[in-house]
Amino acid sequence: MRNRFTTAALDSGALLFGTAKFPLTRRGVTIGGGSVIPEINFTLPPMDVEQGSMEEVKKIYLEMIDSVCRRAVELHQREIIVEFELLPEMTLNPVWGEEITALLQRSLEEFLDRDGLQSLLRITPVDIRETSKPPRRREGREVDTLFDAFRRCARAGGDMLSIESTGGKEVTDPSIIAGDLRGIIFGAAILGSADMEYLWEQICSIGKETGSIPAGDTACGIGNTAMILADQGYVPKVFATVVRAVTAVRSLVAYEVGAVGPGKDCGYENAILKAITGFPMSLEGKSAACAHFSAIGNIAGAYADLWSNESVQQVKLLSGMAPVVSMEQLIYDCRLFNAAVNKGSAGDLRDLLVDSDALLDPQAFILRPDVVRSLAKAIVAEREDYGRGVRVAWEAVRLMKDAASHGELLISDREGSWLERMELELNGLPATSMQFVSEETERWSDAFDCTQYLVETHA
Amino acid sequence: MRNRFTTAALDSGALLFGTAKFPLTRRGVTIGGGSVIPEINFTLPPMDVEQGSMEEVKKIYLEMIDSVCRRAVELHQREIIVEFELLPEMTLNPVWGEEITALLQRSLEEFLDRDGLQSLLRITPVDIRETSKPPRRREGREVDTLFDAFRRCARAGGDMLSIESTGGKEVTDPSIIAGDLRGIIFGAAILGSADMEYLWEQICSIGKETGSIPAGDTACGIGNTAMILADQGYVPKVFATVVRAVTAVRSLVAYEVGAVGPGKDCGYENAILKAITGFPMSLEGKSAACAHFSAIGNIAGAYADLWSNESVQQVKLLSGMAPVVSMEQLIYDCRLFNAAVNKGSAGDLRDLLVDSDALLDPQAFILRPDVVRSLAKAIVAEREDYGRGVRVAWEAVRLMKDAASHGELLISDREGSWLERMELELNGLPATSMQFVSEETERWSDAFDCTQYLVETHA
Amino acid sequence: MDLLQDIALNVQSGYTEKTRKAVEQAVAEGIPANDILHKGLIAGMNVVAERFKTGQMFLPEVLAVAGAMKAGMTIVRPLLEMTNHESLGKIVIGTVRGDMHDIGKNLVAIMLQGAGFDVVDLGTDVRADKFIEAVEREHPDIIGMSALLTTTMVHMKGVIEALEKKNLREKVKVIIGGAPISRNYAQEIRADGYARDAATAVDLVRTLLNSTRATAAV
Amino acid sequence: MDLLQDIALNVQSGYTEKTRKAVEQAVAEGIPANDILHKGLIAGMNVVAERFKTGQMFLPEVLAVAGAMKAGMTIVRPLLEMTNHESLGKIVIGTVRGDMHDIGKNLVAIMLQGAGFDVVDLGTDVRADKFIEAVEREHPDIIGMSALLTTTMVHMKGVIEALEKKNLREKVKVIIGGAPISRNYAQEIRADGYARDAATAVDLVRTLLNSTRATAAV
Ligand SMILES: [Zn+2]
Ligand SMILES: [Zn+2]
Ligand SMILES: [Zn+2]
Repeated sequence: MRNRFTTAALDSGALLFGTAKFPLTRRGVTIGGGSVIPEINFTLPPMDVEQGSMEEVKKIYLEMIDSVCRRAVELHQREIIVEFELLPEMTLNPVWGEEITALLQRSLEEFLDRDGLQSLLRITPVDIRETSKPPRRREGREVDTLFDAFRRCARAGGDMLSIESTGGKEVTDPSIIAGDLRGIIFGAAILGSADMEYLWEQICSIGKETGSIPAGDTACGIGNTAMILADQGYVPKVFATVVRAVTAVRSLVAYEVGAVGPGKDCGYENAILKAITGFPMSLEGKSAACAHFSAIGNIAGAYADLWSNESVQQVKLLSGMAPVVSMEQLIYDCRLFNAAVNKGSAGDLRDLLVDSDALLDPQAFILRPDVVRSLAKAIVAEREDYGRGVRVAWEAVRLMKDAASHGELLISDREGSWLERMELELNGLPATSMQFVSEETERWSDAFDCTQYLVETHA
Repeated sequence: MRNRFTTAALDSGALLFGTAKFPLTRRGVTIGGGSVIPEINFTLPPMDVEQGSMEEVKKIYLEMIDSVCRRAVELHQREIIVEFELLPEMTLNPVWGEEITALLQRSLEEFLDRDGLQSLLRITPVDIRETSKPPRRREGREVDTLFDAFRRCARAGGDMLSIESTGGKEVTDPSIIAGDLRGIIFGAAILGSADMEYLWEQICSIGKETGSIPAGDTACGIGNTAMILADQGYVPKVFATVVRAVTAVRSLVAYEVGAVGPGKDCGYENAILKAITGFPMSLEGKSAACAHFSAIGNIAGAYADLWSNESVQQVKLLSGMAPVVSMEQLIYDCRLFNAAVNKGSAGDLRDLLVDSDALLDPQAFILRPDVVRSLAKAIVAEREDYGRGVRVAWEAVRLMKDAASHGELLISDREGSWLERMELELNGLPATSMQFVSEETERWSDAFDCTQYLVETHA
Repeated sequence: MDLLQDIALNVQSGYTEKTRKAVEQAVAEGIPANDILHKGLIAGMNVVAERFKTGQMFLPEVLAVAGAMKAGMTIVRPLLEMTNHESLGKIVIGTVRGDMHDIGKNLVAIMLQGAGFDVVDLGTDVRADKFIEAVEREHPDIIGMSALLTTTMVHMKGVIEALEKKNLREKVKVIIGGAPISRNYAQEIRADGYARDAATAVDLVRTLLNSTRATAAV
Repeated sequence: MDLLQDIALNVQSGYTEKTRKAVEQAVAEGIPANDILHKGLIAGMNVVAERFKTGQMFLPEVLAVAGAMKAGMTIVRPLLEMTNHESLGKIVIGTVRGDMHDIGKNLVAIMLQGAGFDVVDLGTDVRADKFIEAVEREHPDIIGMSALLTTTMVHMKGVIEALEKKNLREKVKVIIGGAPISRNYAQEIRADGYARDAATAVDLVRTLLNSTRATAAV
């Protein structure tokens, strides 16, 4: 049952790190209640994950959780969030995912008992529905296995349930490469939203069944793919920026069917989602440079209730293992956020973070609080996903053009011409969702299996 | 010729990042003139450095300099500092150091011409005088080779000359392990200062001869050794803190014989030295966690004119090579510093950085601006190195006791009893430098060769 | 040779129809197919590849160019076969076992095709035996493997070992890429080369096809 | 056994004089040297090692304890040799070629000596042949190598290869440590163990002396 947001929770309120309109409390940890908490994620070094290596795999996870918690205690950190992102093998074999979840949670409980370190564990299975070609998203062994993984990990101690689901990727992948905004709106706002609705109703019901929190999803496979390609100069940054804005339509659906946050770290659309939903969000920036480079290293922090390193392998640096390095960096970042909160100057620090990046890159620019608010309003002004996608894309293009002409955003001429190109493309879109969906379903018929989405053309 | 500071340059002024009383300009880059500039350092992955691998070594340095500069350009960074820390082999074979310096400077010039990226290159030979046992610090092949390395690297394009010299380490190493404050004062304030005076007169004259800037030295081998051991729980943090305070006496000598900054990154005594000398300083904190963990991740930033990653190997992380990760993190940190400067709120951000860390660890506490000022004054109140060492140690102990009793510094009872122990030890010290030096020279006669220091007992 | 320049310029601009017409005209005028290919189509594509590599063009623009190139190739290719022309080179590519990541590999395929190479794309989650089969079937000059996960990159080594076991290793060069891959790793598993992105993969392929086997990197 | 407990407590407290006297008294009372060693001195030292490992003691305090331990050992050791007692174990340690870093290695030496092992310290910048000579001369149970630089850690492998060449590899276990070293690297170069710090090095040595050769880590 999807309850569509029709107003933005924070339309006149503050968009600020550490504070959400609807904070969330579990086992003594409050997220979004006035402080920013580090969210650490780590993964295996290059190695095979199979039955024969499971003992070694578990040993490494134990080393990683133990070392990051130890460092947190040494640095007097009182609360941490740990994300366990299941690798494909651990989702395809849910018992492995379950066993590692249990091992991590056991370790966290030991640190709570011995050192008073409070913590929550987020578990994030991987969207293995892509394993079949074309992906079967609503039926079949992969779908069953995916939900089995959620259920097992929730029962084994996963406090929060998340996923980076990939609905619509069959269409968005080629659309990103081709700079095809029409395809992005179809793949993300139409197919992505339809898939999110199905998927998150299931995850929310697993949450009810197990007592775990249905947290949130990220359009990583769409928004971050475009962002990384833009960063490498493959696609225009203004295009990646519009892609990001459109993904907010699709990621919002999780909260419309029952998720309550914290949204997952790598979704920069979380800024917009925080403005709409009032739920706490995880974000990542400069201290996630170990996982990906970006143009939003500081400004992303403006909205963080959790502050994440995205992911880092267990490899050795000069000081120690890389996950411990991440833990330390996140803790210092959070200390600074929280020092500002305690001094009543969080808004000032937020403005510095914003001023750091907003001028230099369109992907940073759309994280400016005033821009975020405009984009949030554009989305909730429409009920249908198509209308939302088109309107938020329009708004993103308009705001960038406007800012560029006032010297508030630096873009090259080449980028500027893409703003024109996208405007033309948006002008040429059909008036109704029904028409758009039927045209695009036809256009992409080779690329995806429409029975796996069951898109409704009337909202 | 040593001109002793008798007043602190900044005794009533602001101790603040980005701004030094005496900024320094070279080739269009101004350090300490109102902005913080990233200083990047990188080193080889595990490999042999020998004639047969020099081609590969150079290839890696070229990859590293190219990739970090490229990222800086992509992030619109206009100025960077690069530190080339010579490995022992490259100092022992100065031609290798010279060739790599030339290669780096050539690359920097290309980026200046093509992309407008301004830069300066700091070269830091390693103190190979330790190669002989006991170290010959004033004579012999190693000494000649060291100065040859400086001269060659300066001529090959080294803009700034630095070293982490190790004078007195024969005594400070065992003294740190034994928690022997008397030995620390002898090794650092007496032997260290005597060695600094000799060494930096040479480096300054090489600077005159070549046109390179004699920048500064760090007591890494003393202060950071104690810090790391304290961080691992081997020695008390309050002891490591007093060690740090005493090292300021020794590192100051470089500036008393002609160095003009920027002080080298890993010396946290730089905060005190900036207060005394008014010269710009490099510092490192959370974004140097790749090189060493610390308790001063934010507060160190309060004094940074350059902001450094200390060092990182060329290893692969998920996003890319580790030096590029460091470059990106430093740039975002600097953007935040500079956004505050531009908004006129640098002092507020400085206070947040200070508040982040100062309460939690004595090593962070002594970087509080008011404490830094007191320690700076304690040093310049005395002319003799012995008096300086004793007085600054006293002052550090006194300030920590005082802060602990007022709830401004959290320390354990075990740490607290070491404050008492150090007080007792300081109380038992002889009245005159002459007596102290003769007692300690006797006590450490097996450990070091006093002809290599020629300590003057009368200042 | 105004007509060949014309072809090159039309390719560069991504004009599919104009390219087709110019190529048809060149054929009609009796210009050797080999010249049309090298001095026309490929010359144009080379300019684009260079512009793309130096950050002056976006991929969507290159895709349009690749379309024009393809239109021209469709006409020229049969003539080349008649004149017994050798292919520029054939590359079999795929993402290794357990890895579903597509887009990086697809970019490489697009860039290589655009540069005039024959590309056989085995898709994602490709097991070692599938690579072997493809080598036996397609006789490629090069196989390219991609991985985005630290836990799948290890399968690259397996493919190389399988090639060795089948005595195919000397017959084909192996290049690898993907987020967790480094030049070091390529050396470690004795691959012939590593490219850090799709743009440089084309250079790497060119270098390898002109050189004896040695670990190359671009 | 009140006197043995007394010895243990004096060692724990780092009381050199009291330890010496208590040990002398125990010898005079005819308590077997082996008991004085194990139930007195080492029992006390074990408590200290555990406290240090769990962060309840600082190294300077442990040093005082090591002094007391040494005072007791000086008296007991000759008696042990008379009763044909085996050493707890002998360890040769050094920092590898090109590396001047001393303090980490010294800490390990101190901790091992404190725990009752014989330690031969070869110093810093130790070349492979010096390690070989020491193995042939000292017949240690274990050699420990330390490196603080990424460019010197590679020499650890050279030492292991030199041991293999001299057919000494089976006669001695090899442990490594230092900032750039990881468990992985120990496995890679086929060392027998890796310790992340001086405190855990003692556990590693104990484990290895009680086990067959296998890569251990603490
Ligand atoms: Zn992600
Ligand atoms: Zn240092
Ligand atoms: Zn450094």
